[in-house]
Amino acid sequence: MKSKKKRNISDTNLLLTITIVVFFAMYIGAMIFQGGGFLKTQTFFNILNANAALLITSCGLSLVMITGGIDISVGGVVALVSMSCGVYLDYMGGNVAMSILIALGIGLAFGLVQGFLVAYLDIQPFIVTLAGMFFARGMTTIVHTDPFNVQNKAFVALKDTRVIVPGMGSVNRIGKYVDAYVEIGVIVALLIVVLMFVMLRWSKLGRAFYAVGGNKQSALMLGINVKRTRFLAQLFSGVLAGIAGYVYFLHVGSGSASHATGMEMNAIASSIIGGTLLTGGVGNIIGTFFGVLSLSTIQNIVSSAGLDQAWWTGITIAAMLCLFLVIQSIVMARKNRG
Amino acid sequence: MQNTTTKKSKNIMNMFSGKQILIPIAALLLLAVFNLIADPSFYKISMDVNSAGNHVLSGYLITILDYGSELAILAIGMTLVTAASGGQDISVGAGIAIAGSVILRVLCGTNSRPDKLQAPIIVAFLVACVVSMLFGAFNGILVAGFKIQPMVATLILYTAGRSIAAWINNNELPVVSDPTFAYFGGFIPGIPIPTPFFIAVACMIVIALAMKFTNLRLYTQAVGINEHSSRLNGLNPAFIKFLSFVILGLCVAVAGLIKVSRISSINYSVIAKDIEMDAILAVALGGNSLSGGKFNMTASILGAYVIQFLTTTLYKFNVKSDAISAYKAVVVIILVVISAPVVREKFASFTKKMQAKKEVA
Amino acid sequence: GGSKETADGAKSDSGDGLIKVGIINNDPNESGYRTANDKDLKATFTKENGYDASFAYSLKNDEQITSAQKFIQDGVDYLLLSAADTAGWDSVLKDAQDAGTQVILFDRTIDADESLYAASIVSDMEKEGETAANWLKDQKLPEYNIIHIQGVMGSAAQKGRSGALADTAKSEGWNIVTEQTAEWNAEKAQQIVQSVIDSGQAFNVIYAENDDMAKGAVAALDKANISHGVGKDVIVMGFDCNKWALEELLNQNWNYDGQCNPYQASYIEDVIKKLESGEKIDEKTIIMDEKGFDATTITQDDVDQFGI
Amino acid sequence: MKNIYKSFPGVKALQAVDFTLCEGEIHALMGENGAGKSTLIKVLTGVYEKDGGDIFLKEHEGAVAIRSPQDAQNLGISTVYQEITLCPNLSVAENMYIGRGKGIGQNWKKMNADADKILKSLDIPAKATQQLSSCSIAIQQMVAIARAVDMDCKVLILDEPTSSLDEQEVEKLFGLMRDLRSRGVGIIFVTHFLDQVYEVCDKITVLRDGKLVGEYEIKDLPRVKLVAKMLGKELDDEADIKDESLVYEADESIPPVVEVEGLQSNAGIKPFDFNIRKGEVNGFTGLLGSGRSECVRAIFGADRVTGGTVKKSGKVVKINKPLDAMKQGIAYLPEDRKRDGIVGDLSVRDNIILAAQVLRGFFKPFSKAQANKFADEYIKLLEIKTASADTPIKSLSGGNQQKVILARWLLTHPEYLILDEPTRGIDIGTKVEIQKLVLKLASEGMSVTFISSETDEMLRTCSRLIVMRDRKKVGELSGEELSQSSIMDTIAGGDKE
Ligand SMILES: Nc1ncnc2c1ncn2[C@@H]1O[C@H](COP(=O)(O)OP(=O)(O)OP(=O)(O)O)[C@@H](O)[C@H]1O
Ligand SMILES: Nc1ncnc2c1ncn2[C@@H]1O[C@H](COP(=O)(O)OP(=O)(O)OP(=O)(O)O)[C@@H](O)[C@H]1O
Ligand SMILES: [Mg+2]
Ligand SMILES: [Mg+2]
Repeated sequence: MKSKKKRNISDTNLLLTITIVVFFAMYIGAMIFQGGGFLKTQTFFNILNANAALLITSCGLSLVMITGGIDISVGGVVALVSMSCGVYLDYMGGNVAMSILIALGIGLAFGLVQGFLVAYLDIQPFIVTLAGMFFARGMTTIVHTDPFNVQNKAFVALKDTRVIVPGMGSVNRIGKYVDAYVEIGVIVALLIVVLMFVMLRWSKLGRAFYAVGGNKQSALMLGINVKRTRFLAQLFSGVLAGIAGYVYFLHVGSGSASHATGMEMNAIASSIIGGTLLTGGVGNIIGTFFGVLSLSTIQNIVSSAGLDQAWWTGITIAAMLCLFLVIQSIVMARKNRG
Repeated sequence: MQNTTTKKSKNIMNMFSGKQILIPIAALLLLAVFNLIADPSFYKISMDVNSAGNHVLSGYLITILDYGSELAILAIGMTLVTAASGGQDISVGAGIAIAGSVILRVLCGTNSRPDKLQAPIIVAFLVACVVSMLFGAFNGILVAGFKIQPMVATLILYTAGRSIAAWINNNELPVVSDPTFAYFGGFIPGIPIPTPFFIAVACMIVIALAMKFTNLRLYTQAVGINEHSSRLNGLNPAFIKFLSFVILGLCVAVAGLIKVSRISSINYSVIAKDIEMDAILAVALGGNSLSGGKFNMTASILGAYVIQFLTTTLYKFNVKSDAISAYKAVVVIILVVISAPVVREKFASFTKKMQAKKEVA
Repeated sequence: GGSKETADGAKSDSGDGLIKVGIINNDPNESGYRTANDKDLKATFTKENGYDASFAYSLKNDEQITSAQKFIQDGVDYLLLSAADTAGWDSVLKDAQDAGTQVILFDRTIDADESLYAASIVSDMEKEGETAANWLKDQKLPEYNIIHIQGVMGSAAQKGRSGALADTAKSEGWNIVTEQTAEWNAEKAQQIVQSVIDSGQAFNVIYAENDDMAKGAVAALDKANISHGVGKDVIVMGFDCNKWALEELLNQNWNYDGQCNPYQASYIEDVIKKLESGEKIDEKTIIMDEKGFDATTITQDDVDQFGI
Repeated sequence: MKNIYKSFPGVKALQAVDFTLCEGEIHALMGENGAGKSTLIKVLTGVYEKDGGDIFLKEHEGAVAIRSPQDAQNLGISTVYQEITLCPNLSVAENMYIGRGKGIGQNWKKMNADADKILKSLDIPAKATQQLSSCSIAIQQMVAIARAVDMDCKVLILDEPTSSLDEQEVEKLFGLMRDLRSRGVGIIFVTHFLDQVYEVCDKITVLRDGKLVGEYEIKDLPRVKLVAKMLGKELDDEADIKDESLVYEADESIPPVVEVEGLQSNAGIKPFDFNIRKGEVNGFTGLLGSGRSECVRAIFGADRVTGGTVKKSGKVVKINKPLDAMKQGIAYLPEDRKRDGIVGDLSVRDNIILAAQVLRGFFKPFSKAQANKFADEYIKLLEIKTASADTPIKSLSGGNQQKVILARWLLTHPEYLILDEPTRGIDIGTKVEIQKLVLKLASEGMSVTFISSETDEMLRTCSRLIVMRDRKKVGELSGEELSQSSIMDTIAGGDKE
């Protein structure tokens, strides 16, 4: 009887549960032992603000990983988008609406080309998107070398728009009550999380992504258009990277070739922490959401822990990541055995 | 008559589509021809006298052999890891930082600028090998024991590696002034060919012997293709995967030695930066599947030299070094598109049709 | 920042009377310069000296911004900042101002309004570049064929040191053989110089924007038997004054090293003391005193005193 | 289908094959392993692109173009492929409904309810929301059938659907097929079970070596003739085998080669005892999922053993992993060929030498010449149809893959050979040969355990049968007791008591 019950919880849900439990344990632990900023709600919202772009790219990555692919061009695309939009706004006197279109256009272009190469020419996604990353990084410096703050008035206004979260504020250092806020990017990111969740969970296309990731050959024989499905996954990821690029751009308000370095790895790690398997077929957007939160909370805890030597930062983050993955792995192994 | 000729051409076609090693060879030819047309002086090799008064070869081709060595060595280990585990190790750059740091730590002791070496170079190197293999084993345990996917398992060391390297030397930046230490990244007196190339060749010979006199290839491939079935045939898939990571660890130590020897010093945050991506690319340019299984070692090694060939070519044309990656991307895409089976099939059926038309006419 | 806020800040000091500072720096393993800088800060902002200091390290701008926001939430009194990128700091500084946290920039300037920070203690990279370019001009070489190896594009150090050379080269009609970024990376510098050597182009000056890259360049020269140093074929110039680099100067293997002073902690402490006691800061921007060393005049004392 | 051509590198899989299926008939497609049956079906359903020929459908003018399984589905052709082609990571219901219907939304409630209804009507013991990978192969096979049957199709193709089903389920399937036939659906049915052909089919088309042999009415083609057409030669009657099997006399005086006491594994079988003597052939029988495979997996160390002892030639040996068993001279041919047997991308040669190589050790690889010799020897001995020893095994037909795996274990020269469903998906000719081979090996002194879902086959080869029910050993039959009915009685025993 017991074993039956265990079997009923699917891999996806189990991984999701682990992530959520560990995240809350970690955050509450930080509140108790570190106190300070963690007791303020704004710290949580700041984690969201800082990671809205990562959240969006992670959604894209989860999607391609569910279909058994990968996309490591996202960090490069984010940098390219912010640089191009910055140059357009400041050096070419452009307007904000058009700059958003540019961001979408860049994402779309990457998605289309990479999707075509992966799905229709059947080239390994890792290589295609690695080349995509090289290309995007290189193009960014070709567009403009130096970092600069964007001065465009309309853009700055948009960037400084803060969405107040009612009732969540706190009293700050000098005794003033400050409302908690999130940036526009967070709203966009949350919207995307919800849309992606609904799409993956309830639409036919969503299930097709899972089927293709589970077994390409079988999916083909079940009457799914495998090529188109893979193409769409890569395309979505590209477009989401474009959107993430703009959200990132809104967060930092500048263009720079070094923007979002290593974001692809963080996105992959977040997805996996959230229970998506690189081998395809398993994953969940809510998991990804908590994966992003977990990863950035780890970084936040470590960076404000007051470590006495710089190298402990990297080592501690890695150790916590390791612990997380090992816990996940042990729980999964237990389940499969029992 | 006609029959035999078409058969022959078909054979050639088959050979071309069948042998994956032709992919990197074709890539090398492409680059070679491009350089020949653009500037034949690319191929000039000259014999000069170096600062120690010895004859050494120099020229772009020598540079390619020289600087491609670390990548070629890493490609060996990366190919095995890819084949056995179906994933890639992204911690090799960080691993090189650790290995380099260990070597310098042993050579210099706690004094970051010693007048003479505190230990023989060979000892330092062996210690680095052991340490690197331990870190490889760490990755291997995560992948094989805990069944964590390679790219994520190695993300741990990727995150921590450079910090560990800094910690090993207490964040000092040791400098070795002993000229013999520079031999490994430069020239050994009396030998006009750069030492890194020799080291790479030695690694290739070792791996070739290993593949000839052991079942490394068969086991690795079997495990990479079908783990369940391998287990039922008496293999221990976890151990084979573990082993591949340990071997990669060894390769990392060797590459680390060359890297620190080149400048007799180390910079933890930039040494071997982004080399993991190039190593993976080398495996892929060799036509190997990144999801594991069958592999061709020679093709991977050639893939590494393709990348260095490309980089050297771009430097030669004075492309801005931070924009190089964009050009590299374009060439890589062209290469993989040409070598994609789908494209070649289309091409083959197209030429067939053309031939048929000709025959009709 | 006005004095009113300072008074408030003093009030909210934690019970044990320590001043809370949050320090955001680049990763110290980036270079010898950074290691020295970090050590200096650590030695100054200790409990014994009356500080409760937290450190955060990153080479990535966005991670630095996140850390800064965390420090602001933690309620630090002073935020000391050496930014990875010059751009992108506006809104964080505003947050800090709202929370009554004083910001002091060190080592690197950023691209933000002066009113947003209390003081900035930095090196004048343009001046470093000018000193070096003027020194090069004074060498009165018959011709100038320069390999220019740049740092990470867009960093304050790269901009300052590249700008001065470019201006002088233009006015003096110097020939820049190649101008490439090696991103502070010795290996890349080695490959860049190697490529020039392979191409057979003539050059007689290497202008590397830090010591590491100069070292990489020299490794390539050594390999190809091109002599360098005082009275030799190629003039080698570097920056930062690492001890080992100054020793190269002393041995006449290199020709010039520009100083970039990492010891800003005492200046920062001065500023904090002044702010604590409610004094006005007369000068917002404090420029570090720096010089350039010539291989022909450098002494062992210089190496011991200025080497980092 | 007219004049279909298809070739793979080195193989002409189909040459000028015509095939006609009428409304409301069940049409058997027969042929040896590698005759091209599956290939013909894959061409028809758009999995492979054909090299030549045309496909015509009623109601469609001219030839129709079928480029993907999706096209085929849209044209009303639904298919159950030979290798189970479902997605293990999805639920049972999703597997039944994915890739069908229009629109973007999916009504989950309705889908699960519908699926449950169908599962129930077909007596499939699975829940709609269960993840497919947690079902046994047989259930997966049934789910695939349920999916195909549920589609509103004009043509139903079943490629060896019965290979992993037991008799009751086969009966159920036949009921379904007859029902569909009466509604005017045309059914293509591929199987190697001649009985089944004569039970339900109306017409037979025979292929041999990728060429059409002919189309026949069922009544015009008696069994013997059919076999002759398939093999291109007359087959010795199956009855012959039986005589040979009698050669083995159960001699109590010979000590057992392998003896098992109270063995138990983490796969969930109850502790069981078992032994086998030199030169004996015995078998496990029981219903689907009764735990036959699990017993032998435990002996081989393929599952984690949790209790009990194994004795080899009287000495207690520890078997924790397959290699331990192999070192004791035990060999195991697994039941799930695709998952546990073949190493898909490796060549036939490497697949053959793999186990022997592992036994020999890491530092002693076979030389090229040796490997070639072994491969050629067994390719000849077992008549494996392959373009060359270098061909990757995955491009062989199912039956030939099975022979390669058999060759792999024979090469290790085991003392005790366990064959779990070795004849699944194997053509009649080869089946007989394998049975003969088993008996020949036994007469040479090898002990063999033979598991098969076909009781006939077991009766023909085994001198002793262990009967399983609900993962428990419930009886052992030998000598006189061996008969269809006594087996059935023992299997059903529990209910009668
Ligand atoms: N993908 C493939 N690549 C190369 N050859 C193939 C491929 N698929 C099938 N073949 C070859 O085509 C021939 C016909 O195979 P097919 O699978 O159609 O046989 P079959 O009649 O279904 O046999 P079985 O009864 O064993 O299933 C075989 O010789 C096989 O080796
Ligand atoms: N991965 C699995 N998850 C859940 N149950 C399983 C799994 N594998 C097997 N089972 C169950 O274990 C039981 C015994 O399976 P086993 O394969 O040993 O049966 P069997 O007698 O060999 O039948 P057959 O080979 O005809 O399928 C079956 O009820 C099956 O459903
Ligand atoms: Mg078949
Ligand atoms: Mg079974």
